[in-house]
Amino acid sequence: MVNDKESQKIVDIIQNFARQSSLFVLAYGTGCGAIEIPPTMTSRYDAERFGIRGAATPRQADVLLITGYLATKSLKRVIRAYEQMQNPKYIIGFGSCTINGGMYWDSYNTINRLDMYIPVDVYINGCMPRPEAVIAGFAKLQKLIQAGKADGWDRYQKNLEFYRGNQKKIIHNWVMPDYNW
Amino acid sequence: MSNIIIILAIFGWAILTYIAFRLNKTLGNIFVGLIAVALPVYYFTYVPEDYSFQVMGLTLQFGFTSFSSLFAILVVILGALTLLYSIPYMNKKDRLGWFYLNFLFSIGGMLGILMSKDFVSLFIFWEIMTWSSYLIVIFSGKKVNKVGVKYMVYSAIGAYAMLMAIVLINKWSGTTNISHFFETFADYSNGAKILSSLLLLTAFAVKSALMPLHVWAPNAYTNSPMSYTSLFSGALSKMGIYGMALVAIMLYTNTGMKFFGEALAWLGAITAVLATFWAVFQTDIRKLLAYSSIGQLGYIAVGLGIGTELGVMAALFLALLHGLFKGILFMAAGAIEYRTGKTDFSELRGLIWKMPVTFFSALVAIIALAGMPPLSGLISKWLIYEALLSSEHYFLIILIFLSSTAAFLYCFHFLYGVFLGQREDDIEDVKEAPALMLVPMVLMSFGLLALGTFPGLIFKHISSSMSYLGFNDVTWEMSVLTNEWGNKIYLTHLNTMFMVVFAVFFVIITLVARKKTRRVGTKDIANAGEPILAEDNYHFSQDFYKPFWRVISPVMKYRIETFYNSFANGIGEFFQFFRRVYTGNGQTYALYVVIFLTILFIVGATLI
Amino acid sequence: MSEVFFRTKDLSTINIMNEQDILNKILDHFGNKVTGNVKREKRVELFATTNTIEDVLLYAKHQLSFIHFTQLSCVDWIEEKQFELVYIIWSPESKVTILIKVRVDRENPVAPNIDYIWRHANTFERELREMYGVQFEGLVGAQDFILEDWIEIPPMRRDFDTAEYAKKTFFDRPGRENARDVRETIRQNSGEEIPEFAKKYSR
Amino acid sequence: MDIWKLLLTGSVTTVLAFVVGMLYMGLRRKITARVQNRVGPPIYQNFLDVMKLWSKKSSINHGFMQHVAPLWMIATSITTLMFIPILNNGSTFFTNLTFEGDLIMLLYLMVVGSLGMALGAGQTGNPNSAIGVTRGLTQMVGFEIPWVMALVALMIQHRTTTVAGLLDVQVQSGTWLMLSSPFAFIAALLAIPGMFRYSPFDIVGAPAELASGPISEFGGKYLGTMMTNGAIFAFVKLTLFVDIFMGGASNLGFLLLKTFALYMFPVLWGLVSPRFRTEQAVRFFWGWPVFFGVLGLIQAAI
Repeated sequence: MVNDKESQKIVDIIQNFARQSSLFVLAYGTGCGAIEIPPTMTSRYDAERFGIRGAATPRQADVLLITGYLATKSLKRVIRAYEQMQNPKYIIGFGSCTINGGMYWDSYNTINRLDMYIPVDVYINGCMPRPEAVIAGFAKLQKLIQAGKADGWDRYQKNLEFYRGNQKKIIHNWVMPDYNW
Repeated sequence: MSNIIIILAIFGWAILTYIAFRLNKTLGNIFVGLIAVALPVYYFTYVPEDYSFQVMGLTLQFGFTSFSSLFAILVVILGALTLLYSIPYMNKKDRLGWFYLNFLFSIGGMLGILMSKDFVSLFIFWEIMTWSSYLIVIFSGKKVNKVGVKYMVYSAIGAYAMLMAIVLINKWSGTTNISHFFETFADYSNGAKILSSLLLLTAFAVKSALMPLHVWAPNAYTNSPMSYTSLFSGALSKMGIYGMALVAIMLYTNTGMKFFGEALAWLGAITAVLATFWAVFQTDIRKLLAYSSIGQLGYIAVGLGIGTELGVMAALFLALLHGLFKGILFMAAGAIEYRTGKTDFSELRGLIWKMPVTFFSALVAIIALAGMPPLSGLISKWLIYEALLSSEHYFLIILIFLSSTAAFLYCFHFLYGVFLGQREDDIEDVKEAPALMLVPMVLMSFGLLALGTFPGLIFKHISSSMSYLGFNDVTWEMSVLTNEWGNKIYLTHLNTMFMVVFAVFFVIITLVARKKTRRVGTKDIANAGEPILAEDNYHFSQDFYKPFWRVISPVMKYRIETFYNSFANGIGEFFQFFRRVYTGNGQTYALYVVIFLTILFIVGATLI
Repeated sequence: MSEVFFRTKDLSTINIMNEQDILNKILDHFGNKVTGNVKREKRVELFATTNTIEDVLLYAKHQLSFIHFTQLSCVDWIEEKQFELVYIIWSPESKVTILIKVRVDRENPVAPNIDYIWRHANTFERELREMYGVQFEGLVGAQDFILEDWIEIPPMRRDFDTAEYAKKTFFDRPGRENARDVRETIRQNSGEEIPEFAKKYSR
Repeated sequence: MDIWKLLLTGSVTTVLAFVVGMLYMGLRRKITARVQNRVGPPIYQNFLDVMKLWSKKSSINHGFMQHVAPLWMIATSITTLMFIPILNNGSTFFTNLTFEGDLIMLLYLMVVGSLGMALGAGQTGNPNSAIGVTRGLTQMVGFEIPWVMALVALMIQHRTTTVAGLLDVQVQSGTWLMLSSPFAFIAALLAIPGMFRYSPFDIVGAPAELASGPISEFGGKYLGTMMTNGAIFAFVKLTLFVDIFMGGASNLGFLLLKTFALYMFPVLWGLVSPRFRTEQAVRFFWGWPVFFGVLGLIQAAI
């Protein structure tokens, strides 16, 4: 049944619809942008009406939301959390720091471009982005998922060498278990 | 004649085994293996026949009754399996001849108790059983003062109580025949009734570790080798149940002394609750299982105490079942101890794929212990509850339910603490136990599985043995349970349903998604992104049920041991005071003589 | 350090002292080993050496009731080839802050460990060890404190070029190679005007 | 027993339980959102969640017990469902295996899933899971006592141990048992939030403290199975309670009405309650609920 191309397409549409309308978010809130998450989730902006809700552990989560700057030390934890999530999984980079380093562009312990280390599906610009922008980012992600274009997990799998090389450039003492997706 | 021969043969074989072990270890092991096979074969093929002889004016009679042969089945099966299990388990120890001598003597003693038809031979075999078990409890040579003396003191209390009862019965009825005593019991005066039955009950309650006479049990179960503890907890303690059943049913229920039966039931329920609570907080596998044994024996006492048909049926069923599942659990504990040398929860973890057969046997036993479908524990629990419900014991059932719910706590603790959780590196070279240790466990697990759906296999024996206790026409069906109000459960439907649904979902989730699933180790956990290094271990083993302890600690403060200790101290103080009389000074003694003479003079003068 | 310093003085007998009194007491006690001056109100500055710093701190803590260790920080005097450790202590009695400055050699920076006087000094010392490479004799604590897997020279030293390091290690987004406003760069590259509403945010 | 009829009615009942349970949970999310002045997700949101979890492309498995734990749970729920009468009008369609079991068996059947869950959580090696399990089991010791007290009172009073028997009592007398045995009803009602593990008894899977406790290592199809199980089991508990205390229902409309009314109790209580610590929860259950349970027993004895 699933070998048939047409029926696979229909299954994909249904599955993608389910994926886009139920997003469990693991908020990696070490950056200052984490303060924008509570208003996004609570009564003022209420992200839950789009099926967005928090997840407690990476195992249950679909979206890894990285809120703000990432020190080299916390990049290691982000990679670990991302690799523990289960396919398909998406990453939203949140705030200028994840895009180009932001105000920490020349700092010795803050990375500049997040997408060189893990595949980012959607960036939300701003320092810090307001909850409306966050919800707009999620809406963009949902559109990408529905179109089947949010394939960061696939890219990561295929270009693991590239990402590992960049990661190991910063993390010299690599003690993490192997990635098994 | 053949009855007494089996016991004499066991005793004789025990001595032969002892000699064989002095000669050669392998020869001794062959002797043990032979008797382990021969015992059940002989027991299930011979034709029972009564035998009696006279010695010193006493008539000693032997022969299985339909009631005692029920327990004999348990003793024979469990005895044979534990003997088999012992061969590899004890292989590395010294003084094996002495161990097996006592082992076989306790088996012979138990069979002797079951076939004694008079009190004198019962007492003799009881003492043989007690002494041989005592010698095994102190076999390891450790904690003899603490454990051995405690066991001996409580056994002595039981033995003296029994001896006193026998002397009284002989004086009142002129004979020591057991069935004669039961038949003429109704003619005794009230005081004689109460005194003799209470004395007998005390004797039996000590062996079955009923509160408040349980103090010896946890340490004795822990201190003896695990292969023997399986028999100790599984079969030897059932001798107490055997006697208690006789006393509770033949004396209390059948003669209208219901009050004592009720008291026994309440004692059993309190035993069950408190022992379960203590089991929850143990940090040693053997201790946990020991307290759990005490709790389960409490259930049996409840069933016997209320004395209705269902209650007795439940008690007898649970008595047999407890032999099976506690046998497995102590054997599993022994296997773990054999392979790792550790029995403490803080040192054990993650053995599931190192010892899979042990784990699945223990899982089956735990499910049976907790009373969950589809295994046989549900049947015993169901029968007890229905018995309590139909005899309208409102609060007893709550206590029993509290105890069996709290039992889930220690069940999980046992399985998690030993088999699950994060694996530690120092158990990497642990192997599964030897085959001869696994065979008994697996056989008994299959027994539990079979009884879970077809309890009629045992009900057949139970109903015939209950006719001896005065319950005629006990109805039973192969896999349908019926309570006194006519409500039924169909075990075949229940278990088939459960297993079919389980199998269907198992196939779905395993096959449909098999390519998606990745196996990872227990150290690959969601830990806030922090990778767990090889030397780290996040196994949860300390203060396992701390919140529960905070709830029930007000009750747990009062321990009966404290009372016994203060009692012993008080006696010591008392005699210390009297010791001061002997000052060692001649003048004081002279003064005593003068005072004594003066008193004598005054008393004599007033009397004259 | 002598035994007498370990006896804490009864606080009730201490008179509230002013800055000059404190300075005089310390200078009297240590003679020419310590110099110092009153910088301004409630602020005293002392200059000590690695040999005397423990005695000064102990004396101030136990005799003058400077029981609060505020901070230990470091200044990189690269021109003089020296590090300046600044110990900041404060007294709740007199409400005076003392800054004790100790110079150590930049090539071989070694200072005494003072975490037996104040336990929390351990944290500052580990930070300085990591950020400046100052070694404290007998300091106990994991080597990786804030930085993980650091293999360069300590990053807070002035000869460490953080921008160059960042350029070398991390990946620049095109248009954000320097401190210029990104919008300026975008406008330059694409010729687009900054929208009216965004102008007030531009530098 | 006709096996094909059982298969048909059994699957229909299971699907019904799944759909109703899911919608109730969706309604709970909606009501929670409205109380917090939010719009909330659509009430079919839980279906989407389960669909998404089942369409995950990978899943992580720490060992055999984790693999079987969700199956163990769902097998328990469905088996339990088969033994509970859905309607009280004697229609043979929803009968399933109702007359082949009784309440004591159901009580034990309903905790089998907890043990499976506990073992699965233990297998994952996550300490949070094991801590959650010990809390859950401790809490279970708490709420089972008043619940059993209520059931014992009813069973002895009406001399039957089956759910169908208790239903018959109510149909024949025309009075609901919640009216004729009010104390037992109150005791059982107070135990209900503990069974659902809703606030204030939600320390077992508290996301902030334990990273969702026992299920913290379960994702993908395992979590999907667990959510399915949760929906079915919620329906099981509600229907059982309605059957025992509220006279059952003669058609599905009444069943939905009564179960929903009952379901609102733990939901609304949970909305306004902060979280109990484990020992506080047990002390709560052994306080007033047990007091009412004792009153119920006394009423049954008289």
